[in-house]
Amino acid sequence: MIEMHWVVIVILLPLTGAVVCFLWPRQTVVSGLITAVGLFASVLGLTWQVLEQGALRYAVGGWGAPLGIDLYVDGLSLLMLIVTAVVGLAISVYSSAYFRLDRAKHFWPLWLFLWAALNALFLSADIFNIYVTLELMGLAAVALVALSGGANALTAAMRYLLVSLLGSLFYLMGVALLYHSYGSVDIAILSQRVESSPAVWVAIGLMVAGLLLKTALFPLHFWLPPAHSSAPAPVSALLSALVVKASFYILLRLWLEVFPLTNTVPGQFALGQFGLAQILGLLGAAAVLWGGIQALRQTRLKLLVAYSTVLQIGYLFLAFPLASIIGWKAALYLLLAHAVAKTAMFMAAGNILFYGGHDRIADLDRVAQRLPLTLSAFGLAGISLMGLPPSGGFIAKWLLLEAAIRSGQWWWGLMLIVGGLLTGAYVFKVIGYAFTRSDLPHEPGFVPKRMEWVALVMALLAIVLGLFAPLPLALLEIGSPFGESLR
Amino acid sequence: MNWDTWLPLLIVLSSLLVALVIFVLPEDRSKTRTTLNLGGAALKIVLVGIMVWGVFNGHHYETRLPLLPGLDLVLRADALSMLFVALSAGLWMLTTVYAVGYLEDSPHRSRFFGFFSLCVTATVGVALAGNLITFLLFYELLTLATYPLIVHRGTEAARKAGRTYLIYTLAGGALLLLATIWLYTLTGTLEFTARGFLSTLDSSHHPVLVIIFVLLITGLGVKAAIFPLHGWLPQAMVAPAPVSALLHAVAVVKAGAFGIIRVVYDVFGIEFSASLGVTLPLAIVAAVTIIYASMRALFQDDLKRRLAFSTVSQVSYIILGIAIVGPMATIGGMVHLVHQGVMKITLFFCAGNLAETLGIHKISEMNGVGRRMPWTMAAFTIGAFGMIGAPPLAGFISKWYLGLGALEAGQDWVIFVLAGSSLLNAGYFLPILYVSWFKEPAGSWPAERCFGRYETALALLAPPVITAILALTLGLLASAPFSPLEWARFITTLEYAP
Amino acid sequence: MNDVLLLDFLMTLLLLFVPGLPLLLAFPALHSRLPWFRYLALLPAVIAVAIPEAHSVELPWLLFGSELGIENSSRLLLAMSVFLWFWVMVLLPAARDRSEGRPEDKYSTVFFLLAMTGNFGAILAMDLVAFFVFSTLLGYSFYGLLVSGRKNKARRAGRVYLVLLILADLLLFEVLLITVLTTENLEFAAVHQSMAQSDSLTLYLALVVFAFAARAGIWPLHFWLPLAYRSTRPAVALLLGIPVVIGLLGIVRWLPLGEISSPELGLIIFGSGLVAMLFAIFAGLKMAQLKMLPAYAAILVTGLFFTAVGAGLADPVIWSHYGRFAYVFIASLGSGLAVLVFAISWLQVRRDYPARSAGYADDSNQWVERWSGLVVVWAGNTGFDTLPRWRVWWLAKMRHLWLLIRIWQRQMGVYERSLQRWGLAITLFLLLAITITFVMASAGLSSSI
Amino acid sequence: MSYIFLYALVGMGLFTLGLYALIIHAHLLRKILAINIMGSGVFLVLVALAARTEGAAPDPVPHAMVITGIVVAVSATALALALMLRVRSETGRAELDEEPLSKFDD
Repeated sequence: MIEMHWVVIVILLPLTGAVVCFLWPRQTVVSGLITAVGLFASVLGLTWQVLEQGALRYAVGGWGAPLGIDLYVDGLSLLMLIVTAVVGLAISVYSSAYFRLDRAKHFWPLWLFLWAALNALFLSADIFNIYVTLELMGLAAVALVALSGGANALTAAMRYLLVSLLGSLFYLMGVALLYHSYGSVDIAILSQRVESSPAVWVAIGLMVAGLLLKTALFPLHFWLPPAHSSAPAPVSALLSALVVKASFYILLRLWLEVFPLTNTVPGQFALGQFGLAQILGLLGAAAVLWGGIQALRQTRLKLLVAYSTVLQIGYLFLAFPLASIIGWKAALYLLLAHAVAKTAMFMAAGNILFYGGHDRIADLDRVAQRLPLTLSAFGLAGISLMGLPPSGGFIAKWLLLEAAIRSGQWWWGLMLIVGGLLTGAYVFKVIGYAFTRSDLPHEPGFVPKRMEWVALVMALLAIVLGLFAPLPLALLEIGSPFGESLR
Repeated sequence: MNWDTWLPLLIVLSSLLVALVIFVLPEDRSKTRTTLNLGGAALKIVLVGIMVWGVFNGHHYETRLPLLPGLDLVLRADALSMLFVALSAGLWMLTTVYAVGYLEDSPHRSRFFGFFSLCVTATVGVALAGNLITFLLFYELLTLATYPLIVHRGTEAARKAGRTYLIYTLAGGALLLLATIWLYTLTGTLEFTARGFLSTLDSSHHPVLVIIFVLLITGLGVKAAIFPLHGWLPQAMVAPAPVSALLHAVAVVKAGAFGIIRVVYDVFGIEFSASLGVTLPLAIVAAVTIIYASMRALFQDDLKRRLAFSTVSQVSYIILGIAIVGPMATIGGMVHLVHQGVMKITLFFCAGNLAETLGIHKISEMNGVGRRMPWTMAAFTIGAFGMIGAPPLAGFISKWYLGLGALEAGQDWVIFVLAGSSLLNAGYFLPILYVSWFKEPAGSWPAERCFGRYETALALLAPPVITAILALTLGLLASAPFSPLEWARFITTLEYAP
Repeated sequence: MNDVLLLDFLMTLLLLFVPGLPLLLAFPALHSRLPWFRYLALLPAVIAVAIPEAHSVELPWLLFGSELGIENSSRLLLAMSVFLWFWVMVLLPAARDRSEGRPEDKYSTVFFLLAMTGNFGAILAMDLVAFFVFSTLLGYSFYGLLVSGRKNKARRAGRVYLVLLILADLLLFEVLLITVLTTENLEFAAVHQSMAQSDSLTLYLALVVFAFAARAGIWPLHFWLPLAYRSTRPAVALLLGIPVVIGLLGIVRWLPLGEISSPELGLIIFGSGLVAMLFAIFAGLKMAQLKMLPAYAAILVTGLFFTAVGAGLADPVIWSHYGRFAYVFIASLGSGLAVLVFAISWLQVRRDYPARSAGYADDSNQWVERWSGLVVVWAGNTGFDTLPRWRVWWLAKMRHLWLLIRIWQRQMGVYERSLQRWGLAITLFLLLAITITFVMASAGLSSSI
Repeated sequence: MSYIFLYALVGMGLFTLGLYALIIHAHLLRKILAINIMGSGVFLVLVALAARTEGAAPDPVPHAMVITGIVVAVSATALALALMLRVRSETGRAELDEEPLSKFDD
């Protein structure tokens, strides 16, 4: 049997695709779509491979660490790859109808480039590679935000770029300190060598700060709403669904494998990490509140959805103080569910904008009647975001609550419930307006059916995730990224 | 394929698939839609019939699908669930007929009927849920499926009502979720078990269990419209009549009440609940609800609002029956689950007929309406007398067992609550009957429409007449085999057996 | 053997039809298509009265399991009711034509038939629940009868009656609950036995007496009775005896009279009966309208009945002396009240006639016409609308018999003039005579035993 | 050791200085310059800390990293400059809007 190097293919394929799209702008949509489908299939292949063989380690070109590049797949990174593939495919299909050719020829290369960066990031086995891919991802994302032109989009992109660079530099500084202390950037090696020392703590502080900035955790979220709301709809979707998740993934990876000082040295530094976790949890809680309230206050649909992302990111950080396998799984399931649902939601918002030419919530004007598919997509995605059953969001919320109560820290669970209610409030604020006639009826535009259906399919996927939870949860176990002793 | 394993799922699917197909059906295919609706309803009734027979003969129906590691989605048919499933299936059929007649030529029927079927799916799911998480799942689905029905008209008032409804129910659902997970972390199981699964827990957990009980009841009480959580219900009256009928008679409030039954009997166990000391406060809350809502009903001029407050009051009968610990009261509460459903749906159908045919919404407009619409008002009269608890109607049977249960359990004060409630019921129903039968008509009706041969469209007239006859029959033939009363007795023997 | 079974079956069917047929016919859809439906509704009851056979039928599926039965005492009451209903049915206007009939008449027919069902059913009921159900049906449909007239006063009477009815129903409901807790079997005989030993006997007695007193319009819960008599239509006034009768029947059936002794309660009831009689006499003397006479007569007689019940409660021995006549008493009360109503309405028509029907009087001086006119007016008053058409026919056919009629009329005239003059005195005397015979009979019996 | 440490400290200083400038200055060009100074600081630290044991040859890996980092920084700067020009042509000034959410183009 010929062993396929899926691990490399999932990085190289989008890169190649990007180049092809860039070189032949006339065929850009077709080649982009073909790449997306191929990439999806490759990730499936990789999944199959990992399911067969367990966690994989792959030395690119056979050089190996420290000078070569190592790639590593376990359940965690595989899940991220799958999320990216699924969301990426949907975004590709959506974009094929969304952009006119003059935009499309810019969009596709950048998007495929971003995809490659994401895949590489999830597969990286060392923290310096992660820095590089993080930067690549950031640059591509900034360019995509700037794509729609206009003052708002450009300033938002500019701000995003500065923030992104700043975050990366913080991270890089942390990498430098870690390398100085332990002479390696390989995650696996670091996880064995790291011990508590002031230098490590400074490194942790810098890296966490940088990553939080990129993940847009409250109060470092200021750049996110303008960037996500002024970008074109598919770009907003991929920013919310994937890009912020990438930095969260890095943080999680480091937290689980490079930072776990709790296990090695009980005592003062364990307390230190506990404290940090509590701070992260608190920030997460604040993000939930702030994001929810801000979302409720918005009068623009896309801004509302963007603040919803701020809220959902807050959820993710509630898992840190719980520090249990269920908690991590919950966070990742939430990440998965949110990625899918938020994609659907941004797509729906995009459809509405496409249709009405504006996204003022108060003037939605009978969208429920006119764009039933889109509104269904919005509603179903909203259900998942609210965490109502049956949906992926519900499963995540359930697990997170369970973890909270099991660890005796039920107050985090309370935040979850408050967040769910706030989400319910702003989702139904939109849906409520969708039923009524607006004061300013407007000339409807034409929405391609493809865009409506993709949104609906993604929303349905978010719901279906609530019925097939055991599968992804089992997938996460591969390579036991969360360790064994924590339970 | 094993029949016993799939029957519960089939029952749920029989309306879910209908809902999904209807959603994608074009608006003008009304024949297909009606056929689908009625076909689904008929199929469900047949399946439920088979199941009732099977459960009675000791069959065990259970569908189990993995939902989370260690937690399954369980649909199970036990005696209690059959009571509710049969009610939902039967009344769905009638309400569908009614809704088809009611919404003839109105816009967005695909959406309406889709959510309508979804609503029934959720209700049946609630009924068949074999553990708390499955229950929760369908319970929340019910919330979501009813929202578009409430705001269906798309007016500002409808939107406001929908918002209120959501605020209440989503908050309630959140509490329910919290309590459910808490329970799960304590016990590691959520399966409904006759006589509960908590009594074996260490007594140090008891204070926590009391908190969980309160959370669960509060969460469920929102839908069951227990005072002071009833505020959404009168507002939700802006919905079209079939929705009010289904919502108030079967789906939403009953799901709440049914959930409370489940929690008290199959999660905590009635004896264990009593030993925790939580049943008496529950009974008091129910009693307060009964009296308070009746008093509010007295002063409503809007017919549907009056009926809504009446619902608030009547549903608490069920809860009262549960909270009075004792087999007789249990029978009373459970049988009222069905009886109230049948009677209240009659009343709402009639109110809908008045609104649709004559444009009557207020009681002050009802003078002499009995002459114009004798059949409708006759059905209304039966329903109203049933609510008062006049013999030999269905309401009498429930009240009878509630009273007996109260005396049996030594809780004599309940008798006064029942008597007071009957008086108040008479106080707000009899004037309606009086003006509609004996007063002179005011001249012209607010908005009269002509439907040809009968006083109104046949599809609107038949359902209330049928349910009214049913309300009479359920009382008269209460002791016949397979009557709700006999079935409630059957359940009670399971819950109280030594 | 087969014959016995068949007979049994037929009797069962008959018993079911006695209340069942009026109930069925109460549906407008059924009776609007049937000629003579009012008499048809009475038919099973007539047959049941005619067959001198005691029979009972168990209906386990009905409510909590009920029993209907007929024996001699209930046959007597049934006969009285049938008699009353027959007259009512004769007087009821034919409301078959839907376009012509006023809606009140349509309702009246329904309420009449429902009240009939309640009446017959309560008489036949052999257990507490069935009695309760049927008497409640009677009560509510009677309310319907009272308010379905257009008069405001009648409606007020109806409202008062309704309030009392609901109160009584609530109390009886509690009574039922108390009873069920004591005994599973709700047949009268079984209830008597078990309640006699029960702890809650006094409560039971008090509630039953109070509830039925409210239903029967016994002083001091009598307010609705004079109001009703004064204002309601004659056809309904004829029936006003029915709820009174069923109320008294309820007391006799529900109380374990003769099996228990409850001196205090007995004394109270006895006393209230006495006061009721006094009240009736004084109020009756003061009253302004002849029409209200039956009301006070009823209060008087029920007061008498209460004294008897009170005495019986206080000492079971006393009850055993006259207890068996209770049914006779009740039956005679019902028919007596009806006769009274008849008589009074006749008197009133007679008095009002010249003023009210000048047309008829000018028409001709002939006695025939005058008298037939009187009949027509009276009948019209009582609700028999079809008579004017018949009058023409009557005149044509009957003119050659006028001599005969004239003799009859002269005799009637004499009778009527004396009635007019002595009306009040005579009726009071009649009633007193009834009661005195009753008391004497029981006293004589007691001395003979 | 100490002079290496000095380099590292200087790198840290540059990093902090850059951060300060980034926050303080409104003009985008200054911000971009500040970012670049921060980057240089990090690179300086990396290079300095490559000498981990005294006397021995410095570790080459950080140097490789620095080269990679410089490539990334150059491309980032290019993008930033291009964006800045676009912003300037759209809004008329090379500054970030203080109230970015108030105005909106559809």
